Amino acid sequence: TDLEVTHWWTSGGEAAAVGELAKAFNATGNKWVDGAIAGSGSTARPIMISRITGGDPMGATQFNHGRQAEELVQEGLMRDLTDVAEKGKWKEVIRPLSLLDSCTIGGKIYCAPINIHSWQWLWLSNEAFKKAGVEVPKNWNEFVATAPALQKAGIQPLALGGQPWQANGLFDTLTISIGGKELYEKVYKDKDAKVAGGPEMAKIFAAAAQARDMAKGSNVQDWNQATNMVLTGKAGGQVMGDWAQGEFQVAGKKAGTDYSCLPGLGLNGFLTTGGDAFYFPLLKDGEKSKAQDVLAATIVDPKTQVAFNLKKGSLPIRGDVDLAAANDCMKKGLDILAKGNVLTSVDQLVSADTQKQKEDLMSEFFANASITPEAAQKRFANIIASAD
Amino acid sequence: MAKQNSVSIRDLSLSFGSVKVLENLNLNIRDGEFLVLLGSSGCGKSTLLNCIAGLLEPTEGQIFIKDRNVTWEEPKDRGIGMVFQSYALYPQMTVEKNLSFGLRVAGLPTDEIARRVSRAASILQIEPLLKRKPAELSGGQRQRVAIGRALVRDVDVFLFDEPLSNLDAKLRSELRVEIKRLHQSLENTMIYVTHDQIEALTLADRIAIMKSGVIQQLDDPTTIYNRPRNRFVAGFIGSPSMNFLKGELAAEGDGIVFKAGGASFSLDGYQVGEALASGRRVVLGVRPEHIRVDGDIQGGEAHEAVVEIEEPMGADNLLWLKHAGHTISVRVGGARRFAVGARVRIGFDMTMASLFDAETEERI
Amino acid sequence: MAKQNSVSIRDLSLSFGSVKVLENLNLNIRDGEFLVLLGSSGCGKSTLLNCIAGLLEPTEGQIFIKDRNVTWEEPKDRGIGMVFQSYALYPQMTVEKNLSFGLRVAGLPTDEIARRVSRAASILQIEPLLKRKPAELSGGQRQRVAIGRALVRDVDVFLFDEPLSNLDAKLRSELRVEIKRLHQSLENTMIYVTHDQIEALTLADRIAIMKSGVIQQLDDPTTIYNRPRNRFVAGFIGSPSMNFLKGELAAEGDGIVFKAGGASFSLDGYQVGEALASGRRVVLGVRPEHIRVDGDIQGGEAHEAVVEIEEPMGADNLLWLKHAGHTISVRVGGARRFAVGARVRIGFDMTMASLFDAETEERI
Amino acid sequence: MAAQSPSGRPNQLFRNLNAKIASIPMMLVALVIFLGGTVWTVFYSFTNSRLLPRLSFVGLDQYERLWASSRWIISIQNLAIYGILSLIFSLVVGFVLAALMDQKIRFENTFRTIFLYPFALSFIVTGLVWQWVLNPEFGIQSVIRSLGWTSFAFDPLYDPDIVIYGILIAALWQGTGLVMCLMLAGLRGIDEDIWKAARVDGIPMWQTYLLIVIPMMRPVFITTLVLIASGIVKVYDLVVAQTSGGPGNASEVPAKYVYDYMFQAQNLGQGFAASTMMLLTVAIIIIPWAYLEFGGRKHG
Amino acid sequence: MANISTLNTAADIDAISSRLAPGPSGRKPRRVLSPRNIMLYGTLTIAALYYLLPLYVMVVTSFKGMPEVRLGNIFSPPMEVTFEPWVKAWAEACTGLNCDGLSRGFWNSVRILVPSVVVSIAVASVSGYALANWRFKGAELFFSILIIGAFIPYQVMIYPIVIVLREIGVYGTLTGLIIVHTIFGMPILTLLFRNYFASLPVELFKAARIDGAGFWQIYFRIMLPMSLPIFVVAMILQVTGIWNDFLFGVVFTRPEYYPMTVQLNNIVNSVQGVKEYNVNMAATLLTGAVPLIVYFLSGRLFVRGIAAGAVKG
Ligand SMILES: Nc1ncnc2c1ncn2[C@@H]1O[C@H](COP(=O)(O)OP(=O)(O)OP(=O)(O)O)[C@@H](O)[C@H]1O
Ligand SMILES: Nc1ncnc2c1ncn2[C@@H]1O[C@H](COP(=O)(O)OP(=O)(O)OP(=O)(O)O)[C@@H](O)[C@H]1O
Ligand SMILES: [Mg+2]
Ligand SMILES: [Mg+2]
Repeated sequence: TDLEVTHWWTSGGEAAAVGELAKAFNATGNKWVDGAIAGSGSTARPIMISRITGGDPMGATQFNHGRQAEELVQEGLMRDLTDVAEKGKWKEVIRPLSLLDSCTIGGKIYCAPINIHSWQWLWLSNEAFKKAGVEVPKNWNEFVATAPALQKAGIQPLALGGQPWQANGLFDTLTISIGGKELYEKVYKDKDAKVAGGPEMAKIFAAAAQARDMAKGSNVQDWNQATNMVLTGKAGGQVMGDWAQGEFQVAGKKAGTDYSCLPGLGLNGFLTTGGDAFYFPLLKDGEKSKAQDVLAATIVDPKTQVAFNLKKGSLPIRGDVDLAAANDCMKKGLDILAKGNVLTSVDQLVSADTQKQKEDLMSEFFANASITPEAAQKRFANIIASAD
Repeated sequence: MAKQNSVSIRDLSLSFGSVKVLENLNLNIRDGEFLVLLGSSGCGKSTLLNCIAGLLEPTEGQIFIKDRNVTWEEPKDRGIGMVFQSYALYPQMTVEKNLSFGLRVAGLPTDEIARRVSRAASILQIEPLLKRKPAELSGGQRQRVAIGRALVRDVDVFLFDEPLSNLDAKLRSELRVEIKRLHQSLENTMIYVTHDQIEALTLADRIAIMKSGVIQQLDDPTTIYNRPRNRFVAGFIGSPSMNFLKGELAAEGDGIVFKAGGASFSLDGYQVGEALASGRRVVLGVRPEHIRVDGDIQGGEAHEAVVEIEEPMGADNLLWLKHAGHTISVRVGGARRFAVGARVRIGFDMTMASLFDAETEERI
Repeated sequence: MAKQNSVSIRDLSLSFGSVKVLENLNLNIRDGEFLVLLGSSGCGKSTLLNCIAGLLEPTEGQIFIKDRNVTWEEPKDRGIGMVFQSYALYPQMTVEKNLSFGLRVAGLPTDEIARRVSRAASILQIEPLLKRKPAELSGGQRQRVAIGRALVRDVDVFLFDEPLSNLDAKLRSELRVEIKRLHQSLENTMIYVTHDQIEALTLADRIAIMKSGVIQQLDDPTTIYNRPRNRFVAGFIGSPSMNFLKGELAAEGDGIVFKAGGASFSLDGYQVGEALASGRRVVLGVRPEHIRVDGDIQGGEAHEAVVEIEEPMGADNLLWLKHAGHTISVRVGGARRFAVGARVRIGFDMTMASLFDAETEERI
Repeated sequence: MAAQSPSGRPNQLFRNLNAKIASIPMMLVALVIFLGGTVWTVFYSFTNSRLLPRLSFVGLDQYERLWASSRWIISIQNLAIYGILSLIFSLVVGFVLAALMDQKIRFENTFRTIFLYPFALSFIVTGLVWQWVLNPEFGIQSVIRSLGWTSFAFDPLYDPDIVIYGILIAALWQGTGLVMCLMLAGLRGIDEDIWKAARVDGIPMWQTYLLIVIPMMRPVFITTLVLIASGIVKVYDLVVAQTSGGPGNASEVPAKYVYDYMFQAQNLGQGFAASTMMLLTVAIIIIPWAYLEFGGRKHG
Repeated sequence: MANISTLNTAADIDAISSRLAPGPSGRKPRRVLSPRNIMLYGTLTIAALYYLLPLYVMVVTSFKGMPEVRLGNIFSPPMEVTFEPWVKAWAEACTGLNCDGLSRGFWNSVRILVPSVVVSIAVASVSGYALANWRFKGAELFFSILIIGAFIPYQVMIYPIVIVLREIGVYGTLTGLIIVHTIFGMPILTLLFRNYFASLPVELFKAARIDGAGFWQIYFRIMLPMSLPIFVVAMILQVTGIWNDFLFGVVFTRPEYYPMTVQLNNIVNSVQGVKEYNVNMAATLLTGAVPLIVYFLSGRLFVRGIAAGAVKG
């Protein structure tokens, strides 16, 4: 049966990963009809939501982990996958289990998680540091210290794309890696506006201001263009999720020799578990519904998990798969995961609305050097105060 | 109701929004009559015609055509044909198509259509033009096609809305004659709108003179010309305009005379409608051709005047004279010439003059 | 060069691309003269006027104004003022601004501007209108403002391009008189383009009749009317048109007579330009007012005719008669009425007739 | 038959029935889509609808938040700057080009086509091309620097202070051709005699244009204004394609705010509040104009 | 002959015997390089350069290879002309798993374009005709609403339209998309048609009514044949609008109908490392080709139609 699947995975590594998924699904005798929408989730999501609410849903669609599809489920537009989950013993194999929590609404499971993405990575270009004649830094603080040397060598210290979500991600990463788990949970989980406006958070904003100076002059829009700057040694480093890994891989670069990766910015070992999941709109056609179940099972299947995540550069959602083929960076991530040093991602803790407001703030802050960290923090505290 | 009425309009009113264009208008047009609606621009002539045609809905009142109440009927069902000022030929169709369009729309059989078209074409002598498009015709030919379009419809009433006013003077006078001929041979009722008085005078059996939506006088051309009902009609008809002298009636001798600017004019020969009271303020109207100059004066009194301007017009010669403060226009034969500044003597032909009340402006 | 020439045009040619509109045209206009350019539509009247004004560049030839060669000068430096058919008033300016705009641009002192504007306004009697905008004026008032705009410029030569043709008949005849008065008081040279022969006849000192870019006859109105140079001029002037009878000359008795359709007409009284040869094919032209009917016939021969159509025109009555296969129009007094179909006798006034060669169409 | 009463008047509803039937699509679009959609939008702007419209009213909360948002304020400011400048420049550039084209020039067709062709391209394409031409690394700046002026700086799209002008450059490139065409058509509609009268009066060319011709072209200016203004309010694609609202939020516009909050932030209520504000602005500008244009002369 | 017939009075003969006097005669000589011409053509040429520059850059870049693009100078002509970017853009560029470039979207665009243009113009022209010639109570009110509708940002209307289309069951179909294009083309097109039909002589309409033609007969047999210019304008506006549309194409249809612009967006936005500017430019040119061709073929009619339809307000 033909099943149309919409997603926004269009960059090199992403597309390769989708290819694996499609291959696995086609192997079950069904047909994957690709509905890629380029331009990241912010372009694609409105289209997906319109189609689902408009009564012409696709067979399956990607969303991020979190609350993006909550209301669609509540409206009864999504297919209940509990049966598939039980058959596949998802509750037992999926790790961390919090991933499944965000798929669970009213005790029923509505989505199939496919990968884990963590934001807290610092990607460094070994070549760039060699050119600048400094050691490749071991953590964020060292990285900040090398900035003048890089600049002198005509190298952009920090690459940062212009899209708002990148600035926002950088900030969240700084919060976790510099501020630590407690601060992170107080601010985002408990939504404690006092903490958000407090001195702990002020440090984060100071760091963000530093990052702002380092990122000044990276005139690119897309994240992978920023990654490309690191890849070609035009920039020293980039804070970006583990999906950046895929770009290095496609370019044939070797972790450790060509580039370095520092999870948790090399400061502490916490990763958030965001990522992607597939949702299956309720369809009238029985045949298609069956195909949806098959796809859901395929997604969680260990073989698919391995093939997909290797290409994508993300981490698998189950602990029982063997990722011998994984490279150094992924292994570092798997280690942290195994240690259980995971945090729920901001996406899951706050609503898209709050995220958007944060994004607006951060993109303004990072683009405009005239906004003081103090002023930004005050606005941040306001957002947290009204967050939901 | 008199059976001979072809078109009959009862208490017709029409307003555009708050502007009343026609008000309580009544008009009966006899079968086979050629009626001309004459009036200055904007007086509501076209509006009235459009009401008769069914292209505008009256606000109130009724319209009868051939004794049938057609107030609410579609234009095509009224038995009328209409010819427009701008011809309104369908530019993309040949003359033949233009003529037959209405018939084809009505679904007439082909041979009947062909018969009617060829009859109309022969009446109007446009057979050689049948295959041409309107753009390839001259103004006069276009006008003929436009008439033909009404002709093929075999209607009882023809409506013309200033059909000649886009043409030049020469063509206008030729087509005028043709329309007159057409009417004589077809004997249909024709209602003809114009603001050209020559057209009105030459074509009409009766003329209806309109002013701001009201019919001022409805009469045959001679009566209208010679015995205008009021000062508006008198001034509107005739070119150059009738001369008006303001003054008052005075008793002189055993009769009543007209006094203006020091001069007094005997009213001998004037056909009085009502009794003339001395002291009444009146206006005397005399047409330029009813003033005799010098040698032409046939008895009666004569007044002196000075030639101010001379306008030779070929067949005639128009003089503008100064007389006791008034400027008076006089028409003399084309062969008689006068020098500007010359003194002449003039005499009024009172049998052809008109007297109006100064207040009501109605004819006395 | 004769000093009295105000405007003088030498060997003027003008083509639009390959279309020759004017060809080798020569024309001298005397100081203070009122010259009318008369011709049918598209004959090049406006083109000629625009050349004089400097709005079109001639392809060849020269133009002199007041004996100054202005062929290459800007319009504003030629000492001309121009009045357009469509008035061409600046719609967003008041009348006063319209009049003074050109002067202000030229940088005249304010009091001089005020003086000229008020003089023009008083000549044209538009003082009460000075604060209005063109949209708030009637057609005649607009025309006056347009004339005023030329007037304030204190120019030697006035050019008028069909200034009255957008107006209705009544207004036209009024303004005609005013323009004539204006000319009499200003004594400027005026060149006036029209296709209305009444305007031409009444206004002109001399008329230039044009046809396809060529001047056919240049003469004073009476000569043009009574002694047209060729058949085109004869037919173009006069309304209704001159009656033309095709026939030939024949010897009869001791004189030459004109024979057409079986009837023969004596040529007594005709002023012959050249010798008349018997057998020559000619066209006889007689104007409608030079044909006498019934009682008016003063001796001479009479022919019988049938009344076909009668057109009463108020002051006159126009008869269309059938005579020996020709249709002949005759103008009689407005008071004389004839029944259609009646038989009448007619006589031609040969002193006023014209004879044209059938081939060259030139006057004999 | 004189007694036949005027009650023979047929039902007004059925007069010109075909015309009414044929107008149904127009009426439906006007009523259901534009009016209905507007009412619906305004209605839900008082709720706290998230991903899907919900009837939980929160009063004016969404509006308070809207006007407290710095991004919205910047959007409004940007729209004002962009709107006023693009109005002025479109009209001025369009008119000047049209006036030049009206001088009986040679190659008129060629020039006209050159000025008009960008109008055939979408805003996406326009944004893309200009993003590239204005890119400091590849575009004009780098070319001029490579010619020797190494300090030359022209990177409007990466400078928050002038980014909106960078967008304006592209917008004008795309839209002035159409304005030029409209103006040209208007100029050609001016009575030939007016030009002649002005020449005879000795009025210089520029004064003729400024004081006589432009005031006469009022209808053209109005049509043009409607076209440009409706485009200005809707500007979205161009910004997305050129800068995505960046750097930071320096080039945000209201339409983008609406879109982002409706779909990305999944806060329909906020998006609707913003669109209501936009509609309100439009209404304030348009309704008096529409009244003058269509109400004033009913039977045009 | 002309001269002879003007010879009348003695004075005339005097003047003519002297013939042409010395001094200016005929056409005023003009230098080709007069200041006026330099200003005029100079300004026009500079303006033309501004308008042509982006097109030049697009064309030039699309024929360069990537290495050359990286070299930096976007204005230099290609040293080595390559058609590879064009081939890639047309047939090879990937989005997600589909690597058939724009070619797939092209036919979708055509499939969307033709019916949408036809239907939207048909509906708008009939509405404009009804408004101009068959005025009935309230018509102007609807029209005013429609004109105000022209100012509503599309984004605002997406949700209500999704709901409406869902309710009538055409969401996601080609029909639905055609309806959407018709709706959004309605205000401006109706305005154009209304103004145009209103500028035709009313008497034609009256004559046709007297001839007994009804609403549709007048429309098809009288009005349509006279309206070529305005139809050309409407067609150009709609062809550009619909062909260039991205939002509706993607929101209101499903992938098998995605128009070319969606592919363009995908190609342009799914960058792998360095943006392949040459491919992007080729794709851009390919996408813009149809409206551009329509323009170049009908530019003259466009101006005529604008003059007829838009200007007489
Ligand atoms: N559709 C309309 N709406 C409002 N007023 C109108 C309309 N049509 C005509 N009028 C007004 O009605 C009056 C009469 O108009 P109508 O066209 O009947 O005049 P007319 O006598 O035919 O004039 P003309 O000789 O200029 O054709 C005029 O004052 C005109 O302004
Ligand atoms: N700009 C032009 N290009 C080409 N031909 C022209 C142009 N202007 C006028 N003509 C032609 O020159 C001829 C004379 O035109 P002109 O305007 O002088 O006529 P006219 O005598 O003034 O006519 P009317 O009485 O209609 O105003 C016409 O045949 C016209 O078609
Ligand atoms: Mg009328
Ligand atoms: Mg002319």
